[in-house]
Amino acid sequence: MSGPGPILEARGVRKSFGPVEVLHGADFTLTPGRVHALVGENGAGKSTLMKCLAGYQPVSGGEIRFFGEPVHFADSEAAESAGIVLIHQEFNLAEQLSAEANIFLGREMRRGFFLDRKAMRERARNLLEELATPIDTRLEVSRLSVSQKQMVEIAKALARNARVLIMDEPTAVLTGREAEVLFAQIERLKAAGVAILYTSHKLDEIARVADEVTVLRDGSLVAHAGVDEMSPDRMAELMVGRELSDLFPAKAGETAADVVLSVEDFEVPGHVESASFKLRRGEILGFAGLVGAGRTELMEGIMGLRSARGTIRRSGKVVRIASPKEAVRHGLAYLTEDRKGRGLLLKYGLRENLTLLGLDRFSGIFVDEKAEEAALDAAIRRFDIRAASKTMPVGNLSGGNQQKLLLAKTMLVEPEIVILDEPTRGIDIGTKQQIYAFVHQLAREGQAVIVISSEMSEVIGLCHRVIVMRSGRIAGEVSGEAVTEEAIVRRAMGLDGEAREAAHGS
Amino acid sequence: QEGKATIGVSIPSATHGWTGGVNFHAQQAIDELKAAYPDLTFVLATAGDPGKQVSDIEDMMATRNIDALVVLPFESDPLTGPVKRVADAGKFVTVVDRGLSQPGIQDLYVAGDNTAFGRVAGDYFKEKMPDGGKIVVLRGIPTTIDNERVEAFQKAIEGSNIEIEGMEHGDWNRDKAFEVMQDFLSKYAEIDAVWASDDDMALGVIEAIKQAGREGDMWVLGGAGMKQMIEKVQAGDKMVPADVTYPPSMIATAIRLTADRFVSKAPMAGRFVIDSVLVTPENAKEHYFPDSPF
Amino acid sequence: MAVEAREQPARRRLRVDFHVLGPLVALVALVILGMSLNDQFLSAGNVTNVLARSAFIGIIAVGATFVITIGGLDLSVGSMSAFLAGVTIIILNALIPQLGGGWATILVGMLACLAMGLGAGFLNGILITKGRIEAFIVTLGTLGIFRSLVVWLANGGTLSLDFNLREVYRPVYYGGVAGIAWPIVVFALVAVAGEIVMRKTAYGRHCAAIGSNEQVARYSAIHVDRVRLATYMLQGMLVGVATIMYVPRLGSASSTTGLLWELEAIAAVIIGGTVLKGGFGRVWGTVVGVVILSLIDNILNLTDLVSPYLNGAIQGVIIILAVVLQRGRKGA
Amino acid sequence: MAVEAREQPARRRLRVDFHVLGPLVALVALVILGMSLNDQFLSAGNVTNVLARSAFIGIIAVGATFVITIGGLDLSVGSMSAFLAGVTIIILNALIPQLGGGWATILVGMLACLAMGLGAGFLNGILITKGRIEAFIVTLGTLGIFRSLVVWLANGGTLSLDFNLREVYRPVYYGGVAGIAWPIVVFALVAVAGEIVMRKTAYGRHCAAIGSNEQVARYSAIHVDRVRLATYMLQGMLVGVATIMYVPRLGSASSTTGLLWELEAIAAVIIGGTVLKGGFGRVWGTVVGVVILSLIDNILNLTDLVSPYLNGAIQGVIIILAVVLQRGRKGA
Ligand SMILES: Nc1ncnc2c1ncn2[C@@H]1O[C@H](COP(=O)(O)OP(=O)(O)OP(=O)(O)O)[C@@H](O)[C@H]1O
Ligand SMILES: Nc1ncnc2c1ncn2[C@@H]1O[C@H](COP(=O)(O)OP(=O)(O)OP(=O)(O)O)[C@@H](O)[C@H]1O
Ligand SMILES: [Mg+2]
Ligand SMILES: [Mg+2]
Repeated sequence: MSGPGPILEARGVRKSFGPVEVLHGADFTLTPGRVHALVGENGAGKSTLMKCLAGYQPVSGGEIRFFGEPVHFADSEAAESAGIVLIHQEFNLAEQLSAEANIFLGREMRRGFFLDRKAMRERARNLLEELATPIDTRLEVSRLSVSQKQMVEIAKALARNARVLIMDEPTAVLTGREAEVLFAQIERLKAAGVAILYTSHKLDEIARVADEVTVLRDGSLVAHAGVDEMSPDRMAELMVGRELSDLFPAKAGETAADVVLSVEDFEVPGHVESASFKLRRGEILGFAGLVGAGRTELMEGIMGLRSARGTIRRSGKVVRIASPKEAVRHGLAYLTEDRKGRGLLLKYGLRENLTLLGLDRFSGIFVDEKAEEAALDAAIRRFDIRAASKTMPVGNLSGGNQQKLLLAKTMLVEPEIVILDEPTRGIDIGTKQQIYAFVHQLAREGQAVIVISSEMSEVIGLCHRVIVMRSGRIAGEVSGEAVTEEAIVRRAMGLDGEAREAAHGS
Repeated sequence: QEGKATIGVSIPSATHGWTGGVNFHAQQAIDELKAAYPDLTFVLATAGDPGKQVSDIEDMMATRNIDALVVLPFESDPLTGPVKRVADAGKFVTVVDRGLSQPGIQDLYVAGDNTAFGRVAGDYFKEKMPDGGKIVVLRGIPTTIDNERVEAFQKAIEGSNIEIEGMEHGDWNRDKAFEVMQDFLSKYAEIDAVWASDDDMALGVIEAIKQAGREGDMWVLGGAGMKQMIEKVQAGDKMVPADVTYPPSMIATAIRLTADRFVSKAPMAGRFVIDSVLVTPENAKEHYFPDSPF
Repeated sequence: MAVEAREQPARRRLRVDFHVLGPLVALVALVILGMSLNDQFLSAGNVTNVLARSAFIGIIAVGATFVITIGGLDLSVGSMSAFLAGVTIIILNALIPQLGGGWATILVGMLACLAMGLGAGFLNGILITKGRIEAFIVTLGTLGIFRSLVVWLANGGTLSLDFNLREVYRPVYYGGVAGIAWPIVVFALVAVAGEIVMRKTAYGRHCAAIGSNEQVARYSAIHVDRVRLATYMLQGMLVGVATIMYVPRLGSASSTTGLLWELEAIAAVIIGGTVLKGGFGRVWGTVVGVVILSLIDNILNLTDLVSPYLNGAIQGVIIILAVVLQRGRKGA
Repeated sequence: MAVEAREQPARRRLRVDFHVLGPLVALVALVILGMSLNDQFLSAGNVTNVLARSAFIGIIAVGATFVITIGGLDLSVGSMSAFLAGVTIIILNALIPQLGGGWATILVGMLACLAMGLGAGFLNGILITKGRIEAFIVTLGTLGIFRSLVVWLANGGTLSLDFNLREVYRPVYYGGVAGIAWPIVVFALVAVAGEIVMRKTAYGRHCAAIGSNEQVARYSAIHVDRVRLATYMLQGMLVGVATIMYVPRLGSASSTTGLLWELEAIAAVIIGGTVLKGGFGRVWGTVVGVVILSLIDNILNLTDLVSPYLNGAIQGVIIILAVVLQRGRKGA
C-alpha cells in the first residue's frame, strides 16, 4: 500500500471567490506514507487549497487527480467515501451533541436499526485516550475547552479511517504537550500508509513532522523541497518574501513602575481559587500553565464575564467590575481565546465587527459610519489585515486574518490594561513578529499587558514576568532572567524532579 | 339603472357550527337570487374578527360600489360606527341578528333574539323540572351574545329549585364541550340536566355522558336547531327531549328582503324578529332542513 | 431563546439536574394541587379522561419534537389534522356502499388517513427543503390552506361520519385493552418509539446535529435535506395517527377541529425541555409537557377557584411557572 | 430556518439581490394583480383604507422586527393590544367626569396606554431576562393572561368607549393631515424611525449582535439582558402606539380584539426578510410584508373569484409565493 505513486494531486488548481482569485494554479502532491506540509502567510490560500482537495469547494480551474485519474468530487461526502478526510481549521462540531456523537456523526455504528452506542463509546474512548484526552465521551461538546474540542475533531477524523488526512492547523489550539500526542498519531498513520497534508504556523513543528514542504505565497507556489533541505528560517523567509529578523524584540529591563492592577484573593467558583497578582505600568506579564489551569477563567472573572469574588484594585483604588462594560470603563480589555464562538460575528462584515466593542466611541445618537470606515482602514493598515473586500462576512476571512481583526477590535477601546488570551493563535510567523513588536510598543508607551499563551516560546520571549497557574491556583512566579522553560514547566506540573522530562514543545 | 343593484353581504366566517350555517344559507340565498334576478350583483365577505369585518365593509364601499349592505355584525359595538358611515353614504342597510349599539342606523333589522333564546331554554327547564334539580351549564365564547343568553336563562329559572352546579365556557366548540363535560361528570356525582346552550356543544356533551355511562341520569338541551339535534328530538331521544331554535337561515331572510327592496321597489323597512322557539317532538318536522349542512 | 449563556459551572451541575427533573417536578406539583382540590382527581375515570384527551396533541407533539429538534417548526399540524379528519370521513362514507359498514372500510380509511398525512408532511417538507422557504412561512401558508379546504369540503358546516359506521369505529377511542383506553395505548407506543428513535438511532442523532449546526451536519455527510424532509413526513404521519384516534371520538370534522393544536403542541415540546432553536430534543419531556397542559385544563374545570373568564390567565401563569421550575431556583 | 448555509458563492450574488428586491417584487406583483381585477383598486379611497388598516399590525411588526432580530419572539402582542385597548377605554370612560369629554381626557388616556404598553413589555422582558425563561413560553403565558384579563374586565362582553368621547377621538383614525390619514402618518413615522434605529444606532447594532451570537455580544461588553429588556419594552410601547390608533377605529375592546395579530406580525417580519432565528433585521422589509398581507385581504374582497371558504387557502398560497419570489428562481 505504501507504494511511491501519488494518491491525491492538485494540478494547476485555481480558485476564485466572485471576482477575486485566491489560488493561481497550485500544484500539490500527496503520497501514501508521507507528510507533506503546506506553509504560507495568513490568507495565502492554504485552507482554500485543502478544501478544494477534500471536495468542500469546487475548483475554478485546473484539476484534482486521485490515483492519477482526474476526479470531480461532488461534495465532501464523495471525497470522504474515497478516503479523503479534512480536519478543519475552525471547529466543525455540533456543540449540543456529545463528543461521542460528534466523532461518529454521519458514520454511526449500528446494530441493526439501532445505534451501537456501546461500541461507539468504547471506540471513542479509545481514540481519545490515544490522544491523551480522557474526557467523558458523553459530555456535550459545548462544555469542552478549545483544546479538548480540537482533540475531538482529530478523533473524528481518525475514526474515519482515512487514506488521505488533511489537517488544517491542528495544533493552533494545542499546547506543545498535546501536540506531541498528535505527532505520535501522525507517525502511526504514516506507518500505516496514510498520506498526510499538514499545515501549521509553528514552523518548528513542520521540521519535526513533515517529509516535504511546499510554500504558498499569495495563492502561488513559491517553493517545494524535502524538509531536510529547508530550515524553518528559510520557510519563514519564503513565506513572507523577506528576511525575518529576530522574532522577539529585545526586552526592556524590569520596571518598577506603579501598580496599575492588583488582584487579591480572587475566586472564580469552580475554576480559580485565591489568586493574587499585581500588574505594573509598562509591564508584559505572562500567564503560563497547562490547559485547564484556569487562566482563561481567571481573566474572564476579572473582566466581569463570570461571576467571581475577590478584590480588584485599579491603580490602588478598589473597583467593582460586574460587567465587561465596567471593565472597559476601567481601562481593561480582553482578547478572547475563542474567536469563533466569542470573538467575532461570523456573518457580519469587518466594520461591524471591528467597532462592536467600542461602539460608543462611534455613536452619538447615530453611529458614525464614516468614522467607522476610517477606523477600519487604520486597523487594516496597522494590523495588516488581508481581506478581499471590507464587506465580506468575516467568517470567510482566513483564520489568521480573523485573529488580527479580533486584536484590532480589542485595541480599539484604547485600553490601559490589555489581556491577550492566546493572541497569536493561527497567526503566521511574519505577523507574529509584528504583533510581538506591537505588544512591546504598548508596554513602552506605558500600557500594561497580560499575555496568556500556551506557546512556551512566546511566554519566554515576550514577557518580563511570568505567573504560572496550576489547577486553578497560582503555582508560582518567575521573572527576568529566571524566565526559562524549565522553571515554568516545573511549576506548572507541580513537580520538581520530573520537570525536565515533561518539557517539550517550543 | 332600474332594478340593477349591488348588494354587499358581510358575515362572520364559519368558525363554528352556527356561523357555518349562516355561511351556507347566505350562499344559498345569493345563488338563488342571482339566478332569479340577473341584474342583482352580490358581494359576499366573511370575517374572522370585528376588525376584519370593518375592513371588508370599507372595501365594499371603496371598490365594489355597493347599493346595499346586509351585515351580521361580529360584535355590535365595533361595527356601529362603520355601518353608520355606510348608512350615512345613502346606502340601504340591513342588520341581522345582533343589533347595533345605536338605534335607527339600519333600514331593516332582521333580529335574532338572544334573550328569548335563554328565556325559552330556562322556561323549559322549569317546566321539565318542577321539583328542581342539579344542572350544569356550558357557555359559548365570552361575548355579549353569550352574556345575554345566560342572563336570560338565569332569570328564567329564578325562583325554582333548579341549582346551577357548574358553569364553564365550551366556546361553542364540540371538542371543548366534550372535555368540559367529562370533567363535570368527574366532579359532580349528581347531575340531572345540562344546558349546553348550543347544538354543537350539546353533541360533545352527549358523547361525554355516553362515555361515562350516565345516559339514563340526565338530559341535554342544546340550541340553534342543528339538523342532527332536530333528528334526535324527532326520534324521541330521551337525552334530547327538545331544542331551542336560533335559525342561521335568518341571514337568507335578510338577503331576500333586501333584494326585494331593489327588484320590487316595495318600501322595505322595519324590524323582523326571528323568534326562538322550543322544538319538541310534536313540531320538530317544521324545523328540519335535510339539505342544510348545519 | 433567552437563556443559557453565562457559564457558571459550579451552579451548572445543579441546573442540569433541574433541567432533567424540571418537567417532572412541575407535573408532580400539579398532581398534588389537583388532589388537594378535588378528591375525584385521581379516580380512574378522570385519569383516563385526561390522558386519553392528551393523546391527540401528544402524538402530534412527539412529531413536533423532531421537527423542532432539527431547527424547524410546523404550524400546520392542527389544520392538517382537521383536513385529514374531513377527508377521512368523506372517504369512509363513500366506501360504505362498496366495502360495507364494517372494519374493512375503517381499515382502508385509516390507511388513507396515514397516507394523506405523509403526503401533507411531504408537501411541507418539499417546500421547505427544495423551495428553500422558511418553515414558519411554509407551514403558516399550509395552515391556511388545510383549514380552508376542510371548511370548503364541509360547506362551512360539519362533516359527519355515517352513524352506523361510527358505532363500529367508536371503540378505537372509547374502547381499550387491559383496562387502558386505546388512545392512551397508542400515545404510549408512539412516545416510547419516539424516544427510542430520538436517542437510539442514527436518524435521531442526525436530527439533533442538523438543528445544532447545519453546516457541520452537511460536512459530516448527512443528507440534510433528506433528513429534514423525512422529519416533516414523520410529523405528517403522526398527525395522521392522531386523526385516526380523533375521528371516532365525535365522528365529525369541522372548522374548529384541531384549532390551535399547533400552539399547544409546540408549547408542550418547549415545556418538556426541547430547545426551540433546535439541536436538542427530548421526547419524554414532551410527553410530560402534554400531560401538564392537559392537567391544567382539567384542574380548572374541577374547581371553581376563579372566574371562568380568568381560566386563560391561570393557564398562562401555570405554563410560565412550570418552566420556571425547570430552571431551578435562580438563587440556588 | 431551512435556508442559507450551503456555500455556492457564484449563485449567491444573485440570491442576495433577490433577497433585497424580493419583497418589493412580490408587492408589485400583488398591485398589478389588484389593478387587473378592479379599476377602483388604486383609487385614493382604497389605497388609504389598505394602508390605514395595516397601520396597527405594521406598528407592532416594527417592534417585532427588533424582537426577532435579537433572537426573541413575542406571541403576546395581539392580546396585549386587546388588554391595553380595554384598560384605556376604562380609563377614558372614568376620566370623563373629572376631565370632561374632550382632548384632555384623550391625551391622558393615550399616555396611560403608552405607559401600560411599556409596563407590559417590561413584564415580558423581565421574565425572559431575569427569569431566564424562553421567550416563547413567557409570551405564550402572557398571551393567555392579557386575553383573559380583557375578557374578565369586559365581563365576557365588550368594553365600549363613551359615545361622545368616541366622536372626539374619531379623527385620530379617520382624520389626517395633508390628505393622508393619521394611521398612515404614524405608521410611516414609526417605520422610518425603526429603520433608522435599526441601521444607524448602536442599539440596532447591538440587537443584531445579540441575535447573531449572544456570546460574542457579551464578550463585546454589550449588556445583553438590558438590550433584550429594552427591546421587549420597545415592543410593548409600539403595541401601545398601535392601540392608540386602534381604539378610535372600533371604539371598543373585547375577546376578539387583536386576535392572531401576533401571527400576522411575525409573518410580516419574516416575509420582509428578517431571519426568524435572529441576527438580521430589516424594518423596511417588514413594512412591505405588512402591506403585502393587507393587500391579500383587500384583493380577495375585490372579486368573487373563489368561494369565501377558500380565502384562507388563497392567503396561504400567496404568502408562500411572496416568499418564493424572495428566494429568486432556484435554477438561476
Ligand atoms: N468563502 C469565501 N469567500 C470569499 N473569500 C474567501 C472565502 N474563503 C476564503 N476566502 C479568501 O481566500 C483567501 C485565502 O484564504 P485561506 O483561508 O485559504 O487562507 P489561509 O492560507 O488558510 O490563511 P490562514 O493561515 O490565516 O488560515 C483569503 O483572502 C480569504 O479571505
Ligand atoms: N473534564 C472536563 N469536563 C468539563 N469541562 C472541562 C473539563 N476540563 C476542562 N474543562 C473546561 O475547560 C475550561 C478550562 O480550560 P482552558 O483550556 O480554557 O483553561 P486555561 O487555563 O485557560 O488553558 P488554556 O488557555 O491553555 O486553554 C473550563 O471552561 C472547563 O470548564
Ligand atoms: Mg487557513
Ligand atoms: Mg484558556
